[in-house]
Amino acid sequence: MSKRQHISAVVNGDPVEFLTDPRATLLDALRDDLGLTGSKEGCGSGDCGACSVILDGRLVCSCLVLAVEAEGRRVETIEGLADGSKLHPLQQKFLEHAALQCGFCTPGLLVAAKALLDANPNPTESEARYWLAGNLCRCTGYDKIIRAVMDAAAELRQETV
Amino acid sequence: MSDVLDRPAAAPLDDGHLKVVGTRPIRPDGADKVTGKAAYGADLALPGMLVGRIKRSPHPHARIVSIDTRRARALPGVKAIVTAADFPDLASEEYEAGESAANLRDLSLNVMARHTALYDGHAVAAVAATSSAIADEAIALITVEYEVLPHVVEVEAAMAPDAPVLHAHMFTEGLAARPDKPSNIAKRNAITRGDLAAAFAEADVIVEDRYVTAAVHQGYIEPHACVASYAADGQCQVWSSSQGQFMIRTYCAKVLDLEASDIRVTPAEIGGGFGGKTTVYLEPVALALSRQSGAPVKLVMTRDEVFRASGPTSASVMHVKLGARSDGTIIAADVVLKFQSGAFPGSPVGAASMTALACYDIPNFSIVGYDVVTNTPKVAAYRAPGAPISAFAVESAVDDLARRLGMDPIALREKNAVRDGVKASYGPTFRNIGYVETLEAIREHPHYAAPLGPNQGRGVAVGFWFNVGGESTAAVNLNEDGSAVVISGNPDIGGSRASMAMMAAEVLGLPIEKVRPIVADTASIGFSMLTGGSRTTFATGMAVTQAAQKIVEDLKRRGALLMDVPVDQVDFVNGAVVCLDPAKGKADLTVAELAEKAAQTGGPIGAQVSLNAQGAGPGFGVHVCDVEVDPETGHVTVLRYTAAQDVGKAIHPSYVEGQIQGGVAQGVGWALNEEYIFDRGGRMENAGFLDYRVPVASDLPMIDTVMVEVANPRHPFGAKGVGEVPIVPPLAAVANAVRGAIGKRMTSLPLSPPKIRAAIDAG
Amino acid sequence: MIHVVAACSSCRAFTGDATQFAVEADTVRRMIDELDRRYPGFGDHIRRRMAIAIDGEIHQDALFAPLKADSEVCLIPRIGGG
Amino acid sequence: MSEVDFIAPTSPEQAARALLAGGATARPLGGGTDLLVQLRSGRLPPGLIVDIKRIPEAIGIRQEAGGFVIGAATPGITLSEHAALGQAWPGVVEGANLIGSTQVQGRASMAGNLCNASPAADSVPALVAARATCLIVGPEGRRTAPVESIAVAPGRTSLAPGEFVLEILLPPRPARSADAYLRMIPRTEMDIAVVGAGVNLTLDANGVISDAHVALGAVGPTVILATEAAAAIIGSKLDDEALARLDAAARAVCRPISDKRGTSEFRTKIAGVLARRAAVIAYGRAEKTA
Repeated sequence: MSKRQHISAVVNGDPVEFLTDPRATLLDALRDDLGLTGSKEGCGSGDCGACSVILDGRLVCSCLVLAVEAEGRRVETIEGLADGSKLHPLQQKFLEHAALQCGFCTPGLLVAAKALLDANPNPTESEARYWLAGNLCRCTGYDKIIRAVMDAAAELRQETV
Repeated sequence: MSDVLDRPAAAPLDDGHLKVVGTRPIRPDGADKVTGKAAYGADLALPGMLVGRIKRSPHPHARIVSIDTRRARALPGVKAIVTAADFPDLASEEYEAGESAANLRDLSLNVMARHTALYDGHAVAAVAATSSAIADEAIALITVEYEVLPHVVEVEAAMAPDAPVLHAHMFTEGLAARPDKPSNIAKRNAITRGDLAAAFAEADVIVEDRYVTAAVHQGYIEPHACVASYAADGQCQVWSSSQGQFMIRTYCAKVLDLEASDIRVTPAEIGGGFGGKTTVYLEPVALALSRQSGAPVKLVMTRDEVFRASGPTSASVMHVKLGARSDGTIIAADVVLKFQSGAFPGSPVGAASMTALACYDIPNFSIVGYDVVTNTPKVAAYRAPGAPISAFAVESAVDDLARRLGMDPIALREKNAVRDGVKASYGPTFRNIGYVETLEAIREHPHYAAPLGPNQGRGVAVGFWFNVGGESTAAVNLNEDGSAVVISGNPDIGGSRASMAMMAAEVLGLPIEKVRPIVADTASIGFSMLTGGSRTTFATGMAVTQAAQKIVEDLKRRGALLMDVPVDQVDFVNGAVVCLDPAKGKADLTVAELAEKAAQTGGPIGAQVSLNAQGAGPGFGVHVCDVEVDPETGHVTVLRYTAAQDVGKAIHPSYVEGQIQGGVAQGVGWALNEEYIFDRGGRMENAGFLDYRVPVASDLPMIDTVMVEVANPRHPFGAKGVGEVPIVPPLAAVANAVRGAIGKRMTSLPLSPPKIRAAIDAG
Repeated sequence: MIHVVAACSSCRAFTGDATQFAVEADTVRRMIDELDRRYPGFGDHIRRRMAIAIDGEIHQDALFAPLKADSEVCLIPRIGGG
Repeated sequence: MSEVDFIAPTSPEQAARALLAGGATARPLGGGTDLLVQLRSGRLPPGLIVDIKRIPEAIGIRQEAGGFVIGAATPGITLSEHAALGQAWPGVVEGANLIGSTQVQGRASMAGNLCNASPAADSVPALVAARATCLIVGPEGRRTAPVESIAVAPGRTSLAPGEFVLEILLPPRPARSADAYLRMIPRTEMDIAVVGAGVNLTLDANGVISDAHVALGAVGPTVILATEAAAAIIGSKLDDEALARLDAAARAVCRPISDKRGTSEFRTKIAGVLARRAAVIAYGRAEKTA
């Protein structure tokens, strides 16, 4: 058995500690050690984006990050997107535009869209599509997702579409 | 209560006054799904839970000589190991529980190989251990001795007389005489009408081609996952992401020889299914591991396992020959469909045959289908099973016919369109269909007249799906504050909680926020067939509506009691019981007021309806697609896409649009890039999302939808199933657009860049 | 007299070349019984493998569905879905 | 139970010592987007993982001696955010930014892409065409090597036990010169290159190409530096004839395999097409820098 390592990190603003196998991924740690099951595993190889989190300000697939790498880092997950019971505008727009069907890819898409709007508050449709190309959705055909993201971006810029 | 089996067609509830149905409220389960709280199959953790893993065959065809589990059993932390020896050896028996009748022996052998591994990825053993690392280690320590057998993957190769035979006991069904030797052709099926030879002799124009499609996967983002717990008293619990908790219960009972009454299945949220989660792979194995270990066991597939060991849909080889008069009247059609079913019989070639010509009124035709086993994963349902495949061939041929005739492709289809009263190619007579209206919707759409640039092409294709009804149960309970709960037995895969709540709210005259829907476990609601076949909004919606209507009748009775008037002097209007005689001066009684006084008028207010819904209206879709082809690289860009569909009545238009857009996206992926690729050793080479290329956001344009509403008189609000139809036309719509762009007919899917470049270079 | 059509070749294992049948019956069950009497084994095949369309409307489980005197009944393979 | 261990040293020398001690299954971890997939799939047996991201030189972009020094673990997204780098080496940045999704860009590095030794690595052709070099740290000290010398076969590198790439060095950018990278994939994103082509060229005062380098990916066991293809356009203004020569010369050096991502014949044709198109883009960019 590999030696487990003690990791301290900040997840959604809160300090956390856990013990982890060196081969465990950040996604494993979030889901199994910290009980944050909002990040999903769709592929385990960085090809679907369902496990997207923001690590030290960078959008990453948590299945492609070792849990041990999180030592001293800041992690933001879907569970930290809303402000308490107040939904983030992206979450609200996803609901209003029916931008989800089964909902499995939704947490990863929302985290990725949040990272997009942090980096580029006024994306074109094409920019939004390319930024979100790493988040597979098999239900919606992306149409309503893109509309929701564009609408949320406008609201965050305090414009109306 | 049971529905009357042949209920006469009722007029849909008056469309003009609908307050909730047809609006776009926020889905009731939405907040959980945008905050990460919704619990899917892999999200559940139970105290003492073990982690399961499955050992799979690396060979596409091999006799299992022996399985040695001793070293794995000796590993500390390993709590259970099962092989086929731990499952009953079932007799061959057809059983109706999932998507269509399944052979229980085949089902069981697909869950765990007994003597022979029939495809790369076939389960041969499973372990449960205290950690995933130990489970992985244990899997590696299980030694399986194989005798590798010759294998066959391609459908026509499997049909050849000298092909390696998968099942020595299988003789082709449907031949005039019983064959004298076993074959991989499980079944031959034919549908015929008229005099084909004479009709072709009369035809002015004949088009003919051979078409090939690759096996493709539903590609749901959530891998199969479940947790199972077998208690010391034999009571079993299963939590599972599937399209039907009752289907899981039945199949677990059959595969493990348990009583259905001893199994309680709770549906977890489901992360996409598209037909692929209409059978069992993991649940019986998890239960067997739990029975042996005494602890709950979680089994979750990796993406690699999903591709290799769950059910894709068939690869196919097809021939289509069409004959028409010079005025465009199609008088003859000859269709041959050869479908790969995977390791066990049961491809969707039957439905493909029945849908192949369903949009056309053709007097003479022959449709022959072959169901062929191969050393590949057993196929599962995929959205309108079979129909997109045969539509690809037929709609390509019709497009060629339009070009040969110099006719507009919509006009050609209108000329030959089925209408009310026409006898469908698959037998029955059409009623209340909206096909011609849907063709007109595309013909009149600005997209259809928009100019095209160089290297661009436009393709049209149509599609059909039967839609089904079937058994459903729903309960509606009024709370003491006048709000309501709707309980159904159908997993919500794409927003059905919203439509159930909306239909109940409409009937009860309540705002949608006052109606909460839940999806119940198998012990908490009566039987329902699974969520699939585009049946939930239709059939379960009918049960919900009828349960709400029973409550309305009850409320009228109670209101009349409280008003002290005869029940025939009250009515239910806008969520209140009103006295029809204003002279009596009775104040209206709202649902809330009646609920508050329920104790005085007979106790709690609730109703449950179980029915077997008939009369699901068939659906038609007409799609138009513009592409641009890079002539030097063969790369195809989808520029614009518009899909029109007869939906009967859109209960929640946003989710109807979503179904259409999602079906289109899957169809575009099928047309352009998705395929199972096998190496010469019969192993899948692209079992991951990197090389199994489903469309990403930047691959697609916005997908415009047109909802045509030709009401289905058999549904209280006029609804027809909508989920299947939209995947039927896109394969051919894209291929026909590519034909327009490059001037060459591409007959083999996917239309990948190397194939297109080669076709262009062939000159 | 109801008019029964079996367009699908799986039925011909029982009925030979016949694809259309005139049957005196007032329910689907009686219709199946009569067909089984004429073609032994056909009844079981219909019950297990076929769906039934009565005057254009498909029933998956139509054993007791009433038939009108001039009903058209089509025997078609059972249908699932995704 | 197989062992796996993890350390995150803060100096290159510590890392090299650890890698040497870790033996054949020791691996440096940069972005990890290849390493973690290989570990999970079982292609790479678990061993020692040496995270180099806490070594200061391994992260970031520095302008030195007229060129650029890029830390080995610098994620792709950092490259696209660096205006001066994008100005000088647009093709290199394009190549790096084509590796995977936004999420993968948040982790994946050019050095990792290089040392993974895939013939289809997107960032490598542009680096080779740029005549970039690597600073390699090992138990014996430091050395520099041309980028194209790192991969020797699919999945195999020339790095000795204990050695790892610490920095990638891009030379100074001459006046009137630019680069471009194009690749062919069936989708628009998220694929491995079926063919990749990087072109780096310099113009004289009259717009005649005075120097050029062409590198092709996924058409041989390693990225090919196609000197004949470069020669085909040197001395030209990239007229149609020169482009046709480039197309033919690029195709002539291709030795691709047929696999699940494309046939040999298709790859060869596309190599010519992309070399041509990349040259046109690079030429246009070079003209604008004048």
